[in-house]
Amino acid sequence: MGEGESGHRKRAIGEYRTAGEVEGETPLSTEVTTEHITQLGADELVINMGPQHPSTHGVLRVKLKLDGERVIGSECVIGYLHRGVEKIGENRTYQQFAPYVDRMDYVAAVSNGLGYCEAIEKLLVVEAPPRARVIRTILTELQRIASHLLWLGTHALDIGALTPLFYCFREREEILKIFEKYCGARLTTHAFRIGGLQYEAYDTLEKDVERFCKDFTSRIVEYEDLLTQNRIWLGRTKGVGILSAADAIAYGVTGPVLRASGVKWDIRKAMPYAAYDQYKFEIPTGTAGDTYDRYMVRMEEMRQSRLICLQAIENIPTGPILAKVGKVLKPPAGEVYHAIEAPKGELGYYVVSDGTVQPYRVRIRPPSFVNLEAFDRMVRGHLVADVVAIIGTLDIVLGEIDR
Amino acid sequence: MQPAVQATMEFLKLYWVPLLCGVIIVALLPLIAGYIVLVERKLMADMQVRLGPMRVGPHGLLQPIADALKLLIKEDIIPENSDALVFWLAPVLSVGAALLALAGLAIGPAFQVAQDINIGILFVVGISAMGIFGIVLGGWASNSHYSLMGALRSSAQLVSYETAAGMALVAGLLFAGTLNIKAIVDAQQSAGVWFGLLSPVALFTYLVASIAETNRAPFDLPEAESELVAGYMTEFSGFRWALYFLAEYTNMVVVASVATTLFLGGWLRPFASVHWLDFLDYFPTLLMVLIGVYCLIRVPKQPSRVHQLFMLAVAALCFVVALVLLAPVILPIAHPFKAGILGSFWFLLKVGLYLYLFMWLRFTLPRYRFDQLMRLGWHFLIPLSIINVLLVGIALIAGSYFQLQGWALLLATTPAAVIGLVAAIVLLSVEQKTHSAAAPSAAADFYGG
Amino acid sequence: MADEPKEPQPPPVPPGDKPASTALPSAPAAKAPDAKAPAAPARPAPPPPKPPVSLQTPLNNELVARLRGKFDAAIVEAIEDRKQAIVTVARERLGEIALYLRDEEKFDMLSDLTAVDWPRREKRFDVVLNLYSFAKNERLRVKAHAADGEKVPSMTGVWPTANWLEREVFDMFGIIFEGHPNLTRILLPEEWQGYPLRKDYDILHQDTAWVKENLGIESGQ
Amino acid sequence: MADKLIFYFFAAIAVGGAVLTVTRRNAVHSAIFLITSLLATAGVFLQLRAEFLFIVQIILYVGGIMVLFVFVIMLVNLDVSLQQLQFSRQKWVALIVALALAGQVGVMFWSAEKLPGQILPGVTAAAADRLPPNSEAVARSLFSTYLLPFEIASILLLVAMIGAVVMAKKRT
Repeated sequence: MGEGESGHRKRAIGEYRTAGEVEGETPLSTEVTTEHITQLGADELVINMGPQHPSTHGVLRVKLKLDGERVIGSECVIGYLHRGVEKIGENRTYQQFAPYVDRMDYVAAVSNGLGYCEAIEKLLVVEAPPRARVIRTILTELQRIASHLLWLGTHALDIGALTPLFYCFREREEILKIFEKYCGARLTTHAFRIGGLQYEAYDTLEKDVERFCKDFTSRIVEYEDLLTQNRIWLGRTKGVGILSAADAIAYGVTGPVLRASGVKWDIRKAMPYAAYDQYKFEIPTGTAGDTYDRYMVRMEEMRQSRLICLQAIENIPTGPILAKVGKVLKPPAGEVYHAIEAPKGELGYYVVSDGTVQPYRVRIRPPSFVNLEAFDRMVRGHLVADVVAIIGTLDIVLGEIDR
Repeated sequence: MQPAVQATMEFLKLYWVPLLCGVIIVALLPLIAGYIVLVERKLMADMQVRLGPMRVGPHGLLQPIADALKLLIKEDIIPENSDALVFWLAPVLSVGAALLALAGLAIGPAFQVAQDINIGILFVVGISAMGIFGIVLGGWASNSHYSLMGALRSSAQLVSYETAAGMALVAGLLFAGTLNIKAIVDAQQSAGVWFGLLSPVALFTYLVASIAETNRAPFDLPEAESELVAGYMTEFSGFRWALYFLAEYTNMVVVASVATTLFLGGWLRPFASVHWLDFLDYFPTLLMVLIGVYCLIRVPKQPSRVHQLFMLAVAALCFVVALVLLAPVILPIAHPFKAGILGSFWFLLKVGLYLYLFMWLRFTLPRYRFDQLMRLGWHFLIPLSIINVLLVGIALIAGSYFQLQGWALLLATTPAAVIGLVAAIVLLSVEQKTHSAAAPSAAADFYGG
Repeated sequence: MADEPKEPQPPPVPPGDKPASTALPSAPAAKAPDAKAPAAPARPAPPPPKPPVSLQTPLNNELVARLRGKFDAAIVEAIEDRKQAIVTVARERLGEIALYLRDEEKFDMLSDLTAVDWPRREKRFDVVLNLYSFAKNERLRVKAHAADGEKVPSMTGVWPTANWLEREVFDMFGIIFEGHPNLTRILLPEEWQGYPLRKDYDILHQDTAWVKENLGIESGQ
Repeated sequence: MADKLIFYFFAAIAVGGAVLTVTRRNAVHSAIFLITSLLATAGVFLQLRAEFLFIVQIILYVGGIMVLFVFVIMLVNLDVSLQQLQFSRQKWVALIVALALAGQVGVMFWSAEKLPGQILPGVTAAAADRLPPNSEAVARSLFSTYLLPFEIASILLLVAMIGAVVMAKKRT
């Protein structure tokens, strides 16, 4: 057993696959196929995590093949929340479909809406007015903070720290209040419209955002006090679920997970959208690509988002909030792929138009779906307890994976 | 008939205190455990910027009763393919062992069920260790992987940490020179200093090991809800589940009582042999009066009349308890009960503080992973406690050589404690180094070997 | 709204300097007024009648030239649609073209793999790969046509991330990927009938069938 | 009278538990009955006022060894053992050996009444109250009279432990 175990470790930590090597590997299945999982050795055990397990973040089901408590294979079973969003999109007009996208990543609905609206705007070849773009940026960055807060709370809870969850929800509540004031909804906001904004900003938006940002610095310190230097937290996150940069790219992983592996890539910088080209912010990266680095990256991202919000409220341009797009949207035939940096990674919309009022095809590239693919690679050789940490660190939302 | 009645009377006259204690343990412990849960929830809520249970009774004071009722009338589910007999037996074993262990404990000089048992503390430790069967068998009988893994974890954890806990107790017992509970406390009274001060390292190791033994966070792996759903309790519901819960909280009380008895001076007030500190005898009264006054202040703020009355009743209860606590200090008639009444107060206060520490840790710390837990036990805690036993032994020999008594013994034990601390730091850093060099292997070795 | 190449880490554009300048549609004159002045609030109204204009123009940049040079007839078509490059390739040679794109042209990330159904076309499916190059900060869309039942080479050997994406395409369109290690349904249950994202898949069909089977009535609508 | 009743109560449980231990097919049930039997034996010790032995029996056998037993039983594959033949075919030999053993015990009981100074278990140990604590007595005899056997036993256990570790290491 000792040998096999060190083999697992080697694969988990040491191997840095370059793109060329990937091809040489024959069966690229990262999963335990069904017959594989039924052929069990003497000490092996298959347990089923989910879909009603408390820490699979929704209705994810993971089949784990264990040797003692060590994971030697895994298979994710998804689709429990499949609602056929892409098919619905083909049967709605462009505007009618907009609220549906909020239901995918339901903890970051604003980001979903932004991506969709911008994709359709691109398809229509129009641009949202500057005021709309700045307000979009503010709300999206607030949403990023809210999404990361939810992640932090649940991730810490999975690892057994009960208290950060409530601290995080306290701040998230403030953000949701701002959303509520802005558009009346807290979760599935449908805040934007194709061509700009649904609503004009309310009077004290700047003040609310500013107050939140002012408080937020000390609040982040509170979370970090509980976790960052904590011996147990370090033990549970350092060296757990390592994903090398080459692996991350090969598996198409994006967002904080990719950045924690050391790839400095953020669509907000690489291909700026909304009003991101006007603001100064850093892209935090990690080095080891382990769970701790992903934690640090997301913490820093929250700080950067706060900075973006502060810069944005300083100077919100005046002017209209909606470009002239007409009541009926009929984009000329053609297709467009537009991606934004959602809190969880690259959220892409590939929309094909045939010149009618309904999209011919809406393909949504969900970041969680692709990130979850790397799960098997990250989890092998670790213990059951780490499975939970790794699911948490991937920050998945099943509504988005299953669509 | 007559001789039988007479014999019964005789028996009762002889054994009324143990009988009373027994009845209290069996009848009231569920209630007490329920209120410990309430306190825990309230504390947790306070640390997590929320209110906790507020609905049932004023400030949720009746919540435990509502919970108990709910659990009692819940459907009793026995999973298919489970071993019905063992499934039935396991929670009973668990709670039985925990309650039986309480019999060996004394909350005051007289309040004890098994009064003249000369193996006192050994009895408590040994019997409470039997509770593991409830967990292991329950996990096995459920016929579920999660339960089985919880049970395996639990037994491995308990066996590992019992060694460390036992070694820590040995260090304390070296000072006492006896296993009898009453004699242990008497030894602390005559020494004038608590054994916890003489050997802080033993107190620390016992604290950590006792948290692990009772499966509390950060060592609550057997029931880690984010990994194993609820561990060995996954398939249990309703009353059986409540029994497990009761066993867990009773075990907490047991380990806290053992620590209090051996390390924190049992029912002695702080500095029991220093007479100019006798005014501390008024402290219990003062505390209860303060609580009562606080309740009175809260009365007008209660939302309804019933709540107000309830709050008044609580305040009145506090005042009554305060009076009872005051009586032995000022009334000469009640003086014989002084040690008993005030002693119980101090004992319960210490146990409460110990439990508070448990809870505080739970709210603050994340959970260990299983291999880390095993490593901590085998590579850190057990060596440390063994080293400590040696050091305490040397210190005692040195103490008797220089004829040190009471506080003066600190002269010998403090160097020992300092060396123990250094040993702890060295062990930790060595452990850290070996860990970073080698893969996590303790658990793997455990399972593999 | 800028998809055209930038430096990987562009310096932040100073505010006021044409903030969102970039995404002007280059070619089509008909649509040009619509988006020419993005910063200006008052823009001319879009032309009310929408003739079926095409925003697609042939693409002839260096990349396409290199591709044509290497694969010749396998590059069926190269167009640009709203500043986004689209290359259509022959299905049979998709595998080697993908390898070339990854290794030589540094398109090291497969952002997305999906399909579009055009039932009236002879080869009804477009398999669409959205590639991204970290080195060039550039996106490229590669398409391959496939008729129903034709096998498409699997991309799992080139980009491991294609694994689940291809399973999803199989799940939704029934396109078979040759060489995929585990081509099973991913989002829908194994026993699902049909492929929902095909255009001829009636959304009421499943519903009706379920109602008939489970409730014993004709239709739930 | 009460003493005797209590003794026979414990004895019955111990014997019954032992019988059930060897007859149950389910290994975990066997273990439970073995625990019952051990506990009843501990009860007999307690009745003899051998409190230290009582608690050692519980801590070592019930709390230590049996936990490991159950642990192992749960890890091994029980379905296989259920199908195996439980009793070997040498039952006649076994019966004869058992009878011989029973006869020996019977002879011992019978002769014990004749020997002076020997007391049957459960009869009484009235003076126990005034004895020093058992733990002390046990410790004294272990570390004085029986020091050599004690040390030999310790070394034997140490050797066994090292052997177990070596064997476990070899397997991996």
